[in-house]
Amino acid sequence: MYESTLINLSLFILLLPLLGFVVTLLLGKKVKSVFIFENLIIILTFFSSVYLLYSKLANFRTTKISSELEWFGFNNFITGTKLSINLGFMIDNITAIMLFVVALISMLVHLYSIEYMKGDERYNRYFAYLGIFTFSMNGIVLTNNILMMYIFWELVGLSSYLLIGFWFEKKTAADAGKKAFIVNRIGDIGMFAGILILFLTYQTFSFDKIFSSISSGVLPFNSDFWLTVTGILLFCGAIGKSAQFPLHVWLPDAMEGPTPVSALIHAATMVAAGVYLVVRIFGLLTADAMLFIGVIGMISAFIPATIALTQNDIKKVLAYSTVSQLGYMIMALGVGAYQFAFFHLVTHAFFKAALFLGSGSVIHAMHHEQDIRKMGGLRNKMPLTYWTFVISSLAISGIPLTSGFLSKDGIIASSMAFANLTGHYLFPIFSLVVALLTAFYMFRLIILTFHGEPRDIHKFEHAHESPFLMVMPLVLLAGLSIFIWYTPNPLNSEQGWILSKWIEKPTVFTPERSRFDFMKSSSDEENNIKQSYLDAEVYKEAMHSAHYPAMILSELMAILGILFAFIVYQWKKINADSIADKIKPLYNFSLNKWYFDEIYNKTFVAFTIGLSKVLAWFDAKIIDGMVNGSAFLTKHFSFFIGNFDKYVIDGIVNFTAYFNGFIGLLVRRIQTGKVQSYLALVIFSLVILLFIFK
Amino acid sequence: MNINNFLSDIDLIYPEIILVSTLIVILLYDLIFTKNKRLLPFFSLSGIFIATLFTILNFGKNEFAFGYGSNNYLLSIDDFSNFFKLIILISSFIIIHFSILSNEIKICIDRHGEYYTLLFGMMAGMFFLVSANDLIVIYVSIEILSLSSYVLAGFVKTSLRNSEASLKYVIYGGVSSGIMIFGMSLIYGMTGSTNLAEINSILKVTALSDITFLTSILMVLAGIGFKISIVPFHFWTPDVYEGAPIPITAYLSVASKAAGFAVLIRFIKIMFLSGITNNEYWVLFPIIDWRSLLVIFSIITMTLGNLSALWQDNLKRMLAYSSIAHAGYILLGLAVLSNQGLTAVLIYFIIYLFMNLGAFLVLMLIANEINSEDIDDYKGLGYSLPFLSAMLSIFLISLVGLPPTAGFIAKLYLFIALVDAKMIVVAVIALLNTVLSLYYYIRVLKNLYLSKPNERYIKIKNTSLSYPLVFILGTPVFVFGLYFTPITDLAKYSLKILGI
Amino acid sequence: MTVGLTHFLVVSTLLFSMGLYAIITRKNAILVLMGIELILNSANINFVAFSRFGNFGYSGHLVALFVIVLAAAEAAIALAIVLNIYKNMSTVNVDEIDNLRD
Amino acid sequence: MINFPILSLITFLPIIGMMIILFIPKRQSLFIKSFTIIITAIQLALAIFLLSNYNFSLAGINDIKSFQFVEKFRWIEIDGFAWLGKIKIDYLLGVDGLSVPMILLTTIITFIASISSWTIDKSIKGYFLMFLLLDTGMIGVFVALDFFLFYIFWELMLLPMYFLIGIWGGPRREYAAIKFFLYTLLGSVLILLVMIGLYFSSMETLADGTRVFTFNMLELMNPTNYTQNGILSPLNPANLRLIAFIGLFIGFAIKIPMFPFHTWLPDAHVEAPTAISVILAGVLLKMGTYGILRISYPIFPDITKDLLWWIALFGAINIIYGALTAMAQKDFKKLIAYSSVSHMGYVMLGMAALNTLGISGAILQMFNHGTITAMLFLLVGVIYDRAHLRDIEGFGGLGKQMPIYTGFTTVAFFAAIGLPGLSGFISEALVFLGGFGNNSIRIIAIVSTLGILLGAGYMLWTLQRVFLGNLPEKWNQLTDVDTREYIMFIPLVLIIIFLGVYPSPMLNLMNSSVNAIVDVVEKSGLFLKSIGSL
Repeated sequence: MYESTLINLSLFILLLPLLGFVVTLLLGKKVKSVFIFENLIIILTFFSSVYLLYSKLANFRTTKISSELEWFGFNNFITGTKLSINLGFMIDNITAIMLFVVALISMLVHLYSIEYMKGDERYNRYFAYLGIFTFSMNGIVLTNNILMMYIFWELVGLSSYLLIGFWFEKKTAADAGKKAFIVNRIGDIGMFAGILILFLTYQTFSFDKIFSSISSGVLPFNSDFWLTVTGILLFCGAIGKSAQFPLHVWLPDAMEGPTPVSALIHAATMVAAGVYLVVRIFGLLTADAMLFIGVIGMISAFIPATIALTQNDIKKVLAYSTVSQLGYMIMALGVGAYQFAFFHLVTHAFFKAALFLGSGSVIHAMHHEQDIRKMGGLRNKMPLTYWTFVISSLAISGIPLTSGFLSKDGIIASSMAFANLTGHYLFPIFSLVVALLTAFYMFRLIILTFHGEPRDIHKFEHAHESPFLMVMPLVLLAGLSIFIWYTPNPLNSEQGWILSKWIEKPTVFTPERSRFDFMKSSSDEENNIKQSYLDAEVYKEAMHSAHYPAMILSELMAILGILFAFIVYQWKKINADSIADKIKPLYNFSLNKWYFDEIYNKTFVAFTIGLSKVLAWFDAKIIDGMVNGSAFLTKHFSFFIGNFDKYVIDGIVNFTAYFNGFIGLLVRRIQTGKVQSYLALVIFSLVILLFIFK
Repeated sequence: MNINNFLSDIDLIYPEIILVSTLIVILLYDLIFTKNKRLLPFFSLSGIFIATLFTILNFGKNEFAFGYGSNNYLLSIDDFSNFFKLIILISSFIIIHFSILSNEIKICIDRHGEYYTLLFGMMAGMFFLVSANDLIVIYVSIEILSLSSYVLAGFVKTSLRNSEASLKYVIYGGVSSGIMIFGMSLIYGMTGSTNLAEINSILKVTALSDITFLTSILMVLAGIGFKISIVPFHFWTPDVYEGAPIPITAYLSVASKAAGFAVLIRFIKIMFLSGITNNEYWVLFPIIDWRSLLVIFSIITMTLGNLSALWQDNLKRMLAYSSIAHAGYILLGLAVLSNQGLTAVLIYFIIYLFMNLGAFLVLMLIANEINSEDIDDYKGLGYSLPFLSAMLSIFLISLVGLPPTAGFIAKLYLFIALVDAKMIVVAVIALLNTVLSLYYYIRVLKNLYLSKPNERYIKIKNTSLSYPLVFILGTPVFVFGLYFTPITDLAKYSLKILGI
Repeated sequence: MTVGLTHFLVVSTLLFSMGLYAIITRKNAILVLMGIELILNSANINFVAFSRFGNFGYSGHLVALFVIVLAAAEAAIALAIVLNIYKNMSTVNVDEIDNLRD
Repeated sequence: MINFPILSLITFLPIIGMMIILFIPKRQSLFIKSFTIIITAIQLALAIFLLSNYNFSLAGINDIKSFQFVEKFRWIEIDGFAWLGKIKIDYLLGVDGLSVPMILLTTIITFIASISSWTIDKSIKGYFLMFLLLDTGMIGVFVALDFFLFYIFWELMLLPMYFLIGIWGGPRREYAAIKFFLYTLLGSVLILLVMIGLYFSSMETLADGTRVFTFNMLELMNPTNYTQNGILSPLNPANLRLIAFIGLFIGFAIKIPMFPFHTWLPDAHVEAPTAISVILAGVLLKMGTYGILRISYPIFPDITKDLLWWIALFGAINIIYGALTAMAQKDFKKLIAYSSVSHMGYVMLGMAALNTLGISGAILQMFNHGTITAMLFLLVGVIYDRAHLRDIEGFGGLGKQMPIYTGFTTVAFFAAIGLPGLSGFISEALVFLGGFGNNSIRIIAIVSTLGILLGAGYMLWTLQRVFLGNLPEKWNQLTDVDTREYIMFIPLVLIIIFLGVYPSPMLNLMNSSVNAIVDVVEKSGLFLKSIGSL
């Protein structure tokens, strides 16, 4: 086994889905069964990624493999230098794990979709789009440089656009696709600006080269401040892609896409790309940037959680929970819980995919009914769906023995440790509140959907358990939400192989002065700069002391939430509606998603559209009018084309009229046809000339 | 005065003699053979041909002719005058063909003798005018030219507009020449001489700059300005051009304008030149700010010409205004007051000759068929008369001054002269005028091609003479646009003006 | 009182002005033509007067002769044209002949 | 190596074709059409042949020795003017890394436009005569190295364009045509004036040692050639170089078209027939920026350096203003036209960066915009041919009715908004990298990134309004792309994808020349400033 084998393998993994896309798209019209090819491709991709993961962990667990080639370059003959823009791969354990996650969920969603999408008129095209998504996502995961990441970043945006708007006959779907793309672009502009700063400073896009330059003291514009700005700008990309506050508005709308797509793209993988991006650039984040990230993550965890409380669309609830969980991960990165953030990414990918696919199963059974108020009692009709859903919900609520517990608890513990170290106590408080809310709304969802009496008998009658291809992924993913895959000790994740062995500890390259205190390398460690702050004594101690309080508190919160959900919805001890009535303003605020869409529409969108209309008017009337309207030209246009008059009128009227009159006077009045007046004019002008030149 | 000198001077004016002889031959022929007029064009063409030969032979001689007093000469047969004679001869040659083709002229077949006689009268007048070196000669030849053209402008006696044109022309012309001769009388009074060169030497000694002298100069300029129709002496131009028969209009717009410019240049250069700088700029007596005067004249001329042309619906009248505008451009070349500007003027004339006559020729051929000069009647002609329309487009584009037509070269040299003289603002104004002029020229093209064709189908009956002629006029417009060495060579060669 | 150059010039200027006045104000084409003759003759007076008082020889006189001849020719042609106008339009009023105009 | 005058051939081949068509009777319309396509195909083949023999390492720009396929002979020579010495104008053609991409672009676009012209049904002969004449003008502009020759070709395009819009255009064609003509003429007279000014400011030393005034661009670029008193000579304390540069720049800017001189473009585009819109957007607009890079930059390096900020500013205004205005358009073609305004802004921004990345980006963007916009206009033409409607609001749901057409449109739209993997991305990214790399215009570059967002906004909105949603009843007869249209689209799509994935060949092609431009502007800029301050 050589490193180059892995590189070749990853190239294979990257390009395979692209092949699937091209073939499926081109042949889709003619060959009805081409989707099988795409599915085979994705299965092959999956097994390749398993092999890659295995080889990486088995043979090169501690090495980072990277390779790059020149994409295009600029020779400078004058200075004799060459500027290369490279494409390249970097495979560390995180890459390998992420690749595995993407390939696995992608494969499961492919298989699931065979049934779910059956009968769709653009069946093959759907699979083609899944193919290009997988390709682009793999690109994001595998890259070793920020530009290439940006490229694939945009490409996943494209595939997301295509898939959200897959049923484009529905206006809401088409709108949602557009919204997703544009909102993402807002974040991307920030990211692009960050990339510009990086390139300007380091003349390279490669993460490693940038990091080594930073650690050797080269900073953008030679200031820590600009390093912070760069970090935040890059993070803007993550804000867009991971639907963080304030750009989270696109994700709930994205639920207009087919449900498997929501599972794959808008829950498990693509939205997690933002987290992945922050993981990749973690080394250049200063303390200020991290704080910013943490705050954004915290807000993003909280707001959607409150919104999810009141939503009635099964997918919307899950969507808001996704945003909330992504907020968790982002916050985790902000507080330095690097490994937990990534861990949560992985576990969340599995259980959230399971939840979405489960909801898809329900929706499929209910004939595309998504309103949970019309469901209920499905527990018996769809047992497999139900149980997998429950397991995943337990996982997301952070109940022990689930994977969610491992990662989520770690995050809460880290935020406590962080609070202890730096004094930012809002992080643990909010993360606990969110844990409570999460548990509540997830079980509200389960109870309303599966428990109780069916509320729409007609649809209930026709409901049935989904076919094998749809259930199998559910079971698999729910299975992956059990702790056993990650650690032998269900209560302490840090002893598990994934955290202790697989996920590399982060290295921080920013100047000492701009780090948090606990991240500073102590003087006796100078010889060993490679050591991560995670291994620093001070941090270890803080983590240790936070471990149990965090676990207890978070469990308390989760159980409280679940309990409360049961009280309100299962046992109906408290009437949900009456609570809603009592806190009507708050309820409406939550139901209407904090009015984000309305505010954005009234401000930014309205402003842009309004401005564009004003400018178009300005262009047609003023600019055009002015340029034509060196006035009499305008008149003359009208002389040619009668209807141009309106421009004259609308344009710069007075001047035109005046000038026209003047010319008319000059031309028309002088050439009277009377020879004597001509002669009088000649003599008159001779006298004038005499006066001028005397 | 020595009779031998006189006889040797005769040698120099063979072209003039030929022209006058042809005139007489035509007159006699007309008197004798009252029925058969068909040979008249032939006589005319041969006369022109022979005169051309002699003119060409005169190139390079550069001699004064007909001296009197102490070293004063009436005529200067220099290359400058030969150049203009050539221009006049070529345009006359083409005008004869015009006349053969013109329906207007054709209908007065019994008066053809008169027509060609007067044409030669004009030619003779112009010939003397371009070599005139004396105020008297200038006056006399202008009158000869004018008197013939007055009659020709009203040649079709039954035509109302012919008559009106000729009346306006004669009154306007009479007053202009009257003012001019009054101005000349004042100059004579102040300098005691009518000879341009002698006046120059007098001005060198006595600085005359009082208002009387200025008045007299302006009066003479008014007379010459009438000939070349620069604003404000141009008022007759649109009316007469519109009224006169097309061949005469064309002739007036090219030949008579050329002659007028020749005499203007000579008047200014010979009378007022005090020296030439190293880079061949003229230094004139500071009687008046010559450059400002000429620049003002030319800018007003081209702007007013273009602006007025915008409003015209009659193509002939539009071309009249366009010719006013072109007079402005040409005058700008003179306003540079350098040999370079002069070259630009000469080049402009060669090209103007072809493009303007070409435009008038097509105008005439179409007018022959549709009996209208109205631009609106040209709608869709591009499809029924493709050749003529294409050629008309080329002539008009050349008049705008777009490459690769020769009109561009004309303008190019003009602007080269202007820029070299650092008259940038003037150049910009002139260029904007060019853009302006596009407007009305393109209107013709628009009607030819872009507008919906009229129902009627028009066909030119006899094309054996007209089409080749149009083609012959069109060829230089193209060739000189891409290869202009010959005309610049000719212009360069023709800079030689005899004088101080 | 001796008659000097000034007197001649005053006369000629008066003639010139009267000529112009006639040209601009008279409606009848014949009268306009007479105005032109006045101008030409004022120039003639100038030429002769300058020639006489400036001691310029006889060149001025010569010019005057030329002018007289040409004036005659011009008058002849102009009258013929006016006649033709009268035939066509039944009027010789200059200000009524304005069909050619913008 | 090529030992025949390939540049002349490629330039005048259409004229030859025109001569032949002139003698073909009108009724043979099929022959005329196919003959034109053959002519343009040969031209394309010649361009590819030229490319295959092109030496990538030679820079060109201001050194005649490093130009390739140079053809030079004395065109006009007049001796003996005392004040000018000798007047001489050369017939000088040559290509470098700046012009070869443009020649390639022109031949590709013309070829595709000639296929697109197949649907012309009114005075076919006249159309193709004008078409070929236009072709010669366009190629000529890109190969001429003598300013005079350049100007001739530049103006040569006006008239055919006027007729092509004016005769074969839409309802308001006359207005659009005259507007185009007037604007461009206004621009070109400014160019003419500067050209004459330059002529008197620079003297070339001939082989025999005599010094003559010159129109030769390369000699005009040589700062040691300036005369003492030339009006545009830096040696002359009262020189007008700044004004001349602005004049020249406006002359070119009208063609780009730069705000506020852009208003001819929407009208011309809306009225012009499809093929002509394609040429207009694909090639003609590039002449403005080409002219600036070829002439303004190397001849006025000192002024260029001073005004970079302004060029960038106008580029940014173009980007944002064009995008916003496009957003409000209801006419499909007008929208594309305004998007051109926006996209040409990137070219200007890249040029203003004046570094390798920026200028490479600008040239690449010229090429990419040429292909992408050509495709967009073809697409609009296709739908207009079928539906006779260009009102965006009038469509909807075409994605269902015309899936392949929608596919092509999506590719073009996403290329236009700079989706990675398609050509637009590379050039825009390079432009921004370059722009950001230049201290003075950094802020402007950052502000311009808004254009990426706005571009996505209006393009996707259009995509949605036309292709997504429900299909109105009346459009369920529309047919999808036919074979002829496939032939037009597929090459463009392939180019768009190829350059998006592997831009290296194109960048290598221009690399030396781009370096040379930067170097020339920097070095002679300094030199000129130093001699100016003496």
